[in-house]
Amino acid sequence: MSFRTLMMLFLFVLPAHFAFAVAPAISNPSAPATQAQIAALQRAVQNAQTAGDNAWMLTSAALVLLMTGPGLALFYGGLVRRKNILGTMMQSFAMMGLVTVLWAIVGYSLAFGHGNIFIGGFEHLFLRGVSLDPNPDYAATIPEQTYMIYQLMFAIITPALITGAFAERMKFSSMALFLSLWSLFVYCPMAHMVWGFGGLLNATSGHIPSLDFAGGTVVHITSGVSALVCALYLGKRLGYPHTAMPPHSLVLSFIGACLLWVGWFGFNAGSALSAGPLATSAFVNTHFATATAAIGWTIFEWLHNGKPTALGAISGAVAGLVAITPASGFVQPMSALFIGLAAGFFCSFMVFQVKSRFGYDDSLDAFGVHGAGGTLGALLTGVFASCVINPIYGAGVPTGAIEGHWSQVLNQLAAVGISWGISVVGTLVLLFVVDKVMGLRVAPEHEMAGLDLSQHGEEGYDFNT
Amino acid sequence: MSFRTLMMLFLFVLPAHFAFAVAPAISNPSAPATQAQIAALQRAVQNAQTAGDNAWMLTSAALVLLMTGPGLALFYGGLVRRKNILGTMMQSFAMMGLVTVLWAIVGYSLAFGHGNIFIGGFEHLFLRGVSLDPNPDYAATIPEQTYMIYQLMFAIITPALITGAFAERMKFSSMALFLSLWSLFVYCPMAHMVWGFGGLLNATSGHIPSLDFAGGTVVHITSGVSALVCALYLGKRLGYPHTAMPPHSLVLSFIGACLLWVGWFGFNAGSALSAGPLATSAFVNTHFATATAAIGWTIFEWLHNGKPTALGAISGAVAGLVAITPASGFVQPMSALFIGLAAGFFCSFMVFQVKSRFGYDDSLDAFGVHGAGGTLGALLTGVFASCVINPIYGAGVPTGAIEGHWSQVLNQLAAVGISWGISVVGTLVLLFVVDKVMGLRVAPEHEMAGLDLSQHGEEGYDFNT
Amino acid sequence: MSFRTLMMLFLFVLPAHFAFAVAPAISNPSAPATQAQIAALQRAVQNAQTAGDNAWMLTSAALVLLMTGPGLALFYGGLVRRKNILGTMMQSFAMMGLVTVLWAIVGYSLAFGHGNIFIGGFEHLFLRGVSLDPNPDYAATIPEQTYMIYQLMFAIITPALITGAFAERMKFSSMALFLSLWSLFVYCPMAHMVWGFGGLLNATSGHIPSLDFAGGTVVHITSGVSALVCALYLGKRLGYPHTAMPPHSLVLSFIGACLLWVGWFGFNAGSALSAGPLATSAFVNTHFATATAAIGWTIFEWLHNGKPTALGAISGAVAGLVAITPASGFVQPMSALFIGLAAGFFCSFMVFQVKSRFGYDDSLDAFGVHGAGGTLGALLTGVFASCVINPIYGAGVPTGAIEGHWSQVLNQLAAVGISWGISVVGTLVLLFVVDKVMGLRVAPEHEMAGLDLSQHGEEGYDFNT
Amino acid sequence: MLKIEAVLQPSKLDAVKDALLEAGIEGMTILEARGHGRQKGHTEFYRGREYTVDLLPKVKIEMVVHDELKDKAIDAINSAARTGRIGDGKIFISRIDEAIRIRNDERGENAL
Amino acid sequence: MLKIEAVLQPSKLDAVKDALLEAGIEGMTILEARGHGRQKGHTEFYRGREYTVDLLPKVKIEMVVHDELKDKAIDAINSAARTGRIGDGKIFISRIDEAIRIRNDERGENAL
Amino acid sequence: MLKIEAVLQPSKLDAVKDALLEAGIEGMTILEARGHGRQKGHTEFYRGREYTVDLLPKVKIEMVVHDELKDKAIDAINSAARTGRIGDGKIFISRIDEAIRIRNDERGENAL
Ligand SMILES: Nc1ncnc2c1ncn2[C@@H]1O[C@H](COP(=O)(O)OP(=O)(O)O)[C@@H](O)[C@H]1O
Ligand SMILES: Nc1ncnc2c1ncn2[C@@H]1O[C@H](COP(=O)(O)OP(=O)(O)O)[C@@H](O)[C@H]1O
Ligand SMILES: Nc1ncnc2c1ncn2[C@@H]1O[C@H](COP(=O)(O)OP(=O)(O)O)[C@@H](O)[C@H]1O
Repeated sequence: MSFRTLMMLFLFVLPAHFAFAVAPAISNPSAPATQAQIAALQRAVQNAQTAGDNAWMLTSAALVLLMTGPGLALFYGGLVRRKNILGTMMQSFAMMGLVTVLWAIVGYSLAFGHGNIFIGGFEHLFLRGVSLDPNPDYAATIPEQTYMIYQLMFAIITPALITGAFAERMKFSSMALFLSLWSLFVYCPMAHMVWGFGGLLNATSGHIPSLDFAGGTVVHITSGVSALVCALYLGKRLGYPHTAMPPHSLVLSFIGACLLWVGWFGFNAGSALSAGPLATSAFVNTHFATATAAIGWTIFEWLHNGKPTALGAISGAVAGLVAITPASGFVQPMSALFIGLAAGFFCSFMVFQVKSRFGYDDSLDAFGVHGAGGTLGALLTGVFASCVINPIYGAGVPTGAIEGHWSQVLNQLAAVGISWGISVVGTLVLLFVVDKVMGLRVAPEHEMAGLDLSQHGEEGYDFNT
Repeated sequence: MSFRTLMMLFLFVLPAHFAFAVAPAISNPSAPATQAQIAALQRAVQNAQTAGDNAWMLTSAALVLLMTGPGLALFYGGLVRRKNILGTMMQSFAMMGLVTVLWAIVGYSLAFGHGNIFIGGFEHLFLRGVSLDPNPDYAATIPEQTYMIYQLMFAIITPALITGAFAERMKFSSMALFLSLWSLFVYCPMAHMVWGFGGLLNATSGHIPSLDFAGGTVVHITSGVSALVCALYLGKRLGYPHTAMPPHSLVLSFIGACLLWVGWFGFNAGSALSAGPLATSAFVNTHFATATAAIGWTIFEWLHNGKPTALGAISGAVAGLVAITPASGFVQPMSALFIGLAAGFFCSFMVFQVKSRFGYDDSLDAFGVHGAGGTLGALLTGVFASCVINPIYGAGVPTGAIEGHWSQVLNQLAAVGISWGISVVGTLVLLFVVDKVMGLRVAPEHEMAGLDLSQHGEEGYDFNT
Repeated sequence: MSFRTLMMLFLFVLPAHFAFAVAPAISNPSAPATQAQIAALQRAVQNAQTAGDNAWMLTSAALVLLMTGPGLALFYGGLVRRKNILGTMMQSFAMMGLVTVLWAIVGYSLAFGHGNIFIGGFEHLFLRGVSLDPNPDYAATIPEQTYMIYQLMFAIITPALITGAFAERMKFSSMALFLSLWSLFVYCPMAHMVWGFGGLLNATSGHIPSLDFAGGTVVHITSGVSALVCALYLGKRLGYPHTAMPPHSLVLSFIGACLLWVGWFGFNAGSALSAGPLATSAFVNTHFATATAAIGWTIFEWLHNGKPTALGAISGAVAGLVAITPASGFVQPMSALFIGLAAGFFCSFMVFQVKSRFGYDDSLDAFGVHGAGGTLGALLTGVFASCVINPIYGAGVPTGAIEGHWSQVLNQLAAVGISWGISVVGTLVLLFVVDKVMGLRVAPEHEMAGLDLSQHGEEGYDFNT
Repeated sequence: MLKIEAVLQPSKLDAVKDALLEAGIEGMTILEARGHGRQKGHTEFYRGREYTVDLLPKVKIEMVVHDELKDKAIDAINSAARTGRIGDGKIFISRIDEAIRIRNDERGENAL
Repeated sequence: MLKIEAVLQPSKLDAVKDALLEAGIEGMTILEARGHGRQKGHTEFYRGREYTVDLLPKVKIEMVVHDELKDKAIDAINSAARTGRIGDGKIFISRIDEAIRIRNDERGENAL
Repeated sequence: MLKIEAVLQPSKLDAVKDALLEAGIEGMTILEARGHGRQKGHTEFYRGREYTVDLLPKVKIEMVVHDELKDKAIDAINSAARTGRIGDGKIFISRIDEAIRIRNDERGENAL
């Protein structure tokens, strides 16, 4: 990002410089023509740069939407029982509709308006002033609307991730209201603090410069920790943990996991906000960490249970994607291999041991994967960030602990703490409010019948006609 | 499109200008060197521009193919009964094969050759003259073959959309022949009239300048209206409407709808034929309208039946995608939100009320969604088109009714009328011919047994071995 | 590729030229300013070029991963019996993890290090020296890490293709070890010989210049021929061929085939390593050949069995994708139409007639499609390669037999022979070793119970809870 | 009490169910089945290989009824399911000794 | 020997199975079924069209037992499956003349 | 008339069907089932949690035959399905009072 920004600044500065330098050359009859050509070329090269970067950013935005629908919808949908498949997928799909409208009205403004260190304010209400020109505060080479729509895709998937915690038991209406509010009151402030210009935790303009390339804190800690709160607040599914509740279709989950992997390239490499080398770096790191995390989880499980499961392999891959997210544009490929492996072990440990010890029903392990993996990744980013990959503090300025900048780990800790805090408090308050207004859980007989019939009046499959 | 075209023209004009301006400068020894550098840079910047735009256009072409297979194949396939799943998917897949060959031989020539105002003629038979250089009539920065293959993907999906109307009852051979002919005799002329250079309805070079950014008339009205004609001509499925014919797998339809949503970014934003701000605008509008349409249909259904269905939400999304298609590169984001909402309400009303009143068996609502949504979108494009987004008639020249250019709505009406007309007449004639030659419907016992067994000798699922 | 390379060389040469030419112009006060502007522009235009090309290459890398997971996993997974669906998909997924790690450690170095004409050596162990700058040996406009990750995606899918031959009967652990070794000892040398700088068969720098644009020999012959060896070595599935073993879900295979088609655009058009006209050409050829191959197989089957099956259509499409792979960046669109048709007929003939005559159990026809199609494609590339599309031997220098350069067919034959040889020998040796160490096949009762339960302790579907 | 088992073409299920309801038979249990009889199976293809599927999809309805409803039931099924073509299916009748309604432990004919 | 057939709510399957095991009944065969009885079906929607699904998912357990296990079996099923609401299901009992264990051709009550 | 019900390993279905056809038994109806008996189930995993699946996939063949075909049928099933291992399955035989061919209302043994 910074490299491209610099280069563009350079281009912007040039014409001014030239006006000055060229003055004495007036006597040269060819000079004005040359200068006109050069000016035209400068515009042309800017357009070409925009074309390349915008091509990648639009592709990335599409890939991030693909992560939610059908990616996450399938990953989660396959893990529930047959009677809840549509209800589960609809929770993701509802976010694609609702968060989009909220974002257009006020969400983008809250997240990326100037405002204060905590929140962006209302300057971009109804996208006022969000044009097709670049906004150099965020990305100097792509239309601001590209940036806006790309960020929207993040705002969609984040609440959708939470739904894994309360799968198979929440009312559709309550879910819609709760996650809409969550998107405004938890996601937007957090996004502003970390990525918003002047935000408290912003790496280049904030009080506590923390590193989060693509959303370890903003996306995964917020969703994962909120998921834990939801699981505790709503209580267990009827019959849990005595009744086995096996996934009704690991095939769907497998497809979903693969689409998450592919889509995540848009998520992480797109966060370079350009198509240059930094995007490549994030792409490579993403892929590497995913591979080692899948292997890590598989090894842990193979040792633990004697068999490597397909669900383990794909869960590990997702854990790796989560953990590398904040680090993807900051670390060397070999660090990515390590971060992934660590995430594979750590998240499988969280899911296998910690959950069963405490006994909460985080039905699809939204906390175990996103909360735990996001936290791990955020901290390891502080350890492994390298100015060779991303000189965010200036060329050659040490970035992560590995380069001697130990205090970065403290900053990361601060960011982790703040995102845990806002998630716990915000989620608790919102759950409480929605619970009072309309209740959260479906009636027990509706839970028995399944969300598909009780909430939507449909069935996922009908193989008899 | 126009913005980029302008810029490229500018670049093309420059060298001429320079030849003139530079003449007196011959005495300056550095000038030739500088001019050589500048000429090299001009070529280099053109290449860079092409790289960016071509990257996006190839991506878009891939996305549009993804819409047909697996997108539409799954969306439709999930809605039919189990015994027809392969037959339904094969109808889309057959278009991927057949239309491709027809397009290479003659279709592209008919649609985009110069010809007359109705049809393009035979100049590009076997793609003669369709090279890897840009064709500035259509897109100045990408190879013409990119344009050709991108347009082919539209030619594939359009007849595939019709198959929703005659699902579960048409012979595979007749379907293949009918849609092949339809592609040549309905699609190609319509594409020429609206998008072909010199076509009757072409926005910049036609007699009745109508606006259709990505195919409201060319794709959705033609397919949707032809679908209605097919449904009426072929008659109802055995047992319709007394026997319930529930979807055999809403899960497949859900996946299909999500892939349609994602792929549609290539469809609409790709129609900018470049990766600049106009592509961004079309992308944003596409996403916004889809979201509000999903919400609109859901609200209508929730009020109507008391439950928001998953099928309703995804059908609404598709309706929004359809309606925004002609408008996507012409309107402001807030207009897109409105167009989507209107489409959600209007198409659900068409499907819920109008179809049941008239009693035809448009099995998967190809008319209710594409015909109705396409018509609505085409008209609303005339209302909301804005020269701020796309100065197609020149910078600052009023474009849509909202800017005072009311007659645009009349032009849109004319385009709608012509596309309805050609679809009704063309489809009737072709159905009649194919019916005489080989019959259209499968035998009743084959309809009972299902298309999979009777047409293809296979079954979609075998869970017993 | 070459066109872009040339252009970039031109840009690199310019500054030198300029240093010389500009010397006498020192007296012109505006010249230095102009030259600084030009130098800045040259850097800017290089960045813009990189953005466009890198955008496409990252997209392509994502598309190629999509081919393996979920593409191939679904294509193969749908064809096996229900009890083996997870086991089959896991074989592809395991490659996504294992080959990635091997590639990072040593594979990339073996394939693309300088080394000798057979193998690349260890210079890039742990990706040492593989930076974010371009490596002009391979691709002058994109970061070498982009090239590395893109090539990795090929290294992943190639062994995954083999799994079709030993479906439903190989131990997971043995499969993982065997294919890991195969990736190092068969794939890497072959990739080096054909694509590695200085490799024996390299088109521009090798002793036997052979043409293989995207992997006819490297990917499809190696995997397809190795598949045949595996099928022969492991023996038939219990009950084959007396018991019918119908696909448990052609729906999954259909989805997989469509994703392969879409992803293959990244595979072939991405092999241009840039987003210019050559990428377009490969894209168009890929699509055309796939269409005619699907038609060809369908016609063959329709004549042969009286019914066109869905499995036939999608198998034909894959055969077309395979056969056009080596030719995609060398031939004219009309040649692609022909190559596809030939592949459709030839591969269906191989699968229908040859396999049953010899009686081996190439369970999912990895040899019949990839081995046969790859061989056909490699040879036809030598016939149809055209210097109009790709002047790989210099502008206007005859390339394929069709242009009079008959000896190219001999070179192709040599490449085919070498890839058959290394595949047969390498696979035999590795199978033998792994067999001795840990055995290859699952126990008969495990084969009866299915891989899902016996290897992974899971089931693909549970529709009863 | 009698148990009437009828194996039917799946497409006739709805009609038979309605006919039974009209005949006053409310309680019934339906099972998916595959059947083999005089009706020949069909041929399917897998990459050029032909194989015969001789088990065809059927549904089986089971109902336990008062003895006197026997004929009404048979007539209802016959009239709704008969096409006169091979494969229409069969009805089998056997004796049931006891019936119990789980809800309230009612026994015998009252439980039907 | 008696054959006990019980039609149940699917969600009760596990509990009933466990109760039967406790009552000493090990051998049983389970079939997926759909049922019609006093329990009303539910309404589903397809694009604005409402239709009633009056066949509800059920499971059917079949077990062949010694005559003297009859009451134990009925009690086990009753107690584990009863909710007191319509739809709890039914038990039907009939006579079986012969049982054969395929493994070793044991016959009669020994085969159960 | 007798009703022969056989619960089998799914992998033995084809062999048993062929053996029955050879024994002259044409009419049969097949149901997917899950069974519990002496055969132990297997363990499955879900994210580190282990659970036992003690209902194993089985198929059930039902055929109604003339009394004198009884032994032939039993022999056919026994010989085709027996592996000698636990889980091979069971055969149950009971009496059927009436059979009706829906196609033409033939009754009794003629209807089989
Ligand atoms: N003897 C039998 N025992 C059990 N089921 C039978 C018997 N005969 C026929 N069936 C069932 O009835 C179905 C229809 O039988 P079939 O012989 O095809 O028809 P038809 O009634 O015209 O003689 C078969 O598919 C099978 O499921
Ligand atoms: N007479 C019958 N014959 C066969 N199955 C029956 C009969 N009556 C009820 N059933 C089965 O039992 C289930 C429960 O019956 P229902 O009348 O709803 O419950 P209840 O009588 O306990 O209120 C039905 O869905 C059906 O599967
Ligand atoms: N008493 C029974 N009643 C009904 N089905 C039974 C009975 N006993 C066994 N079965 C069925 O037969 C299958 C095989 O029984 P099992 O005890 O495992 O085998 P074995 O034949 O070796 O004794 C069981 O899975 C079950 O489906």
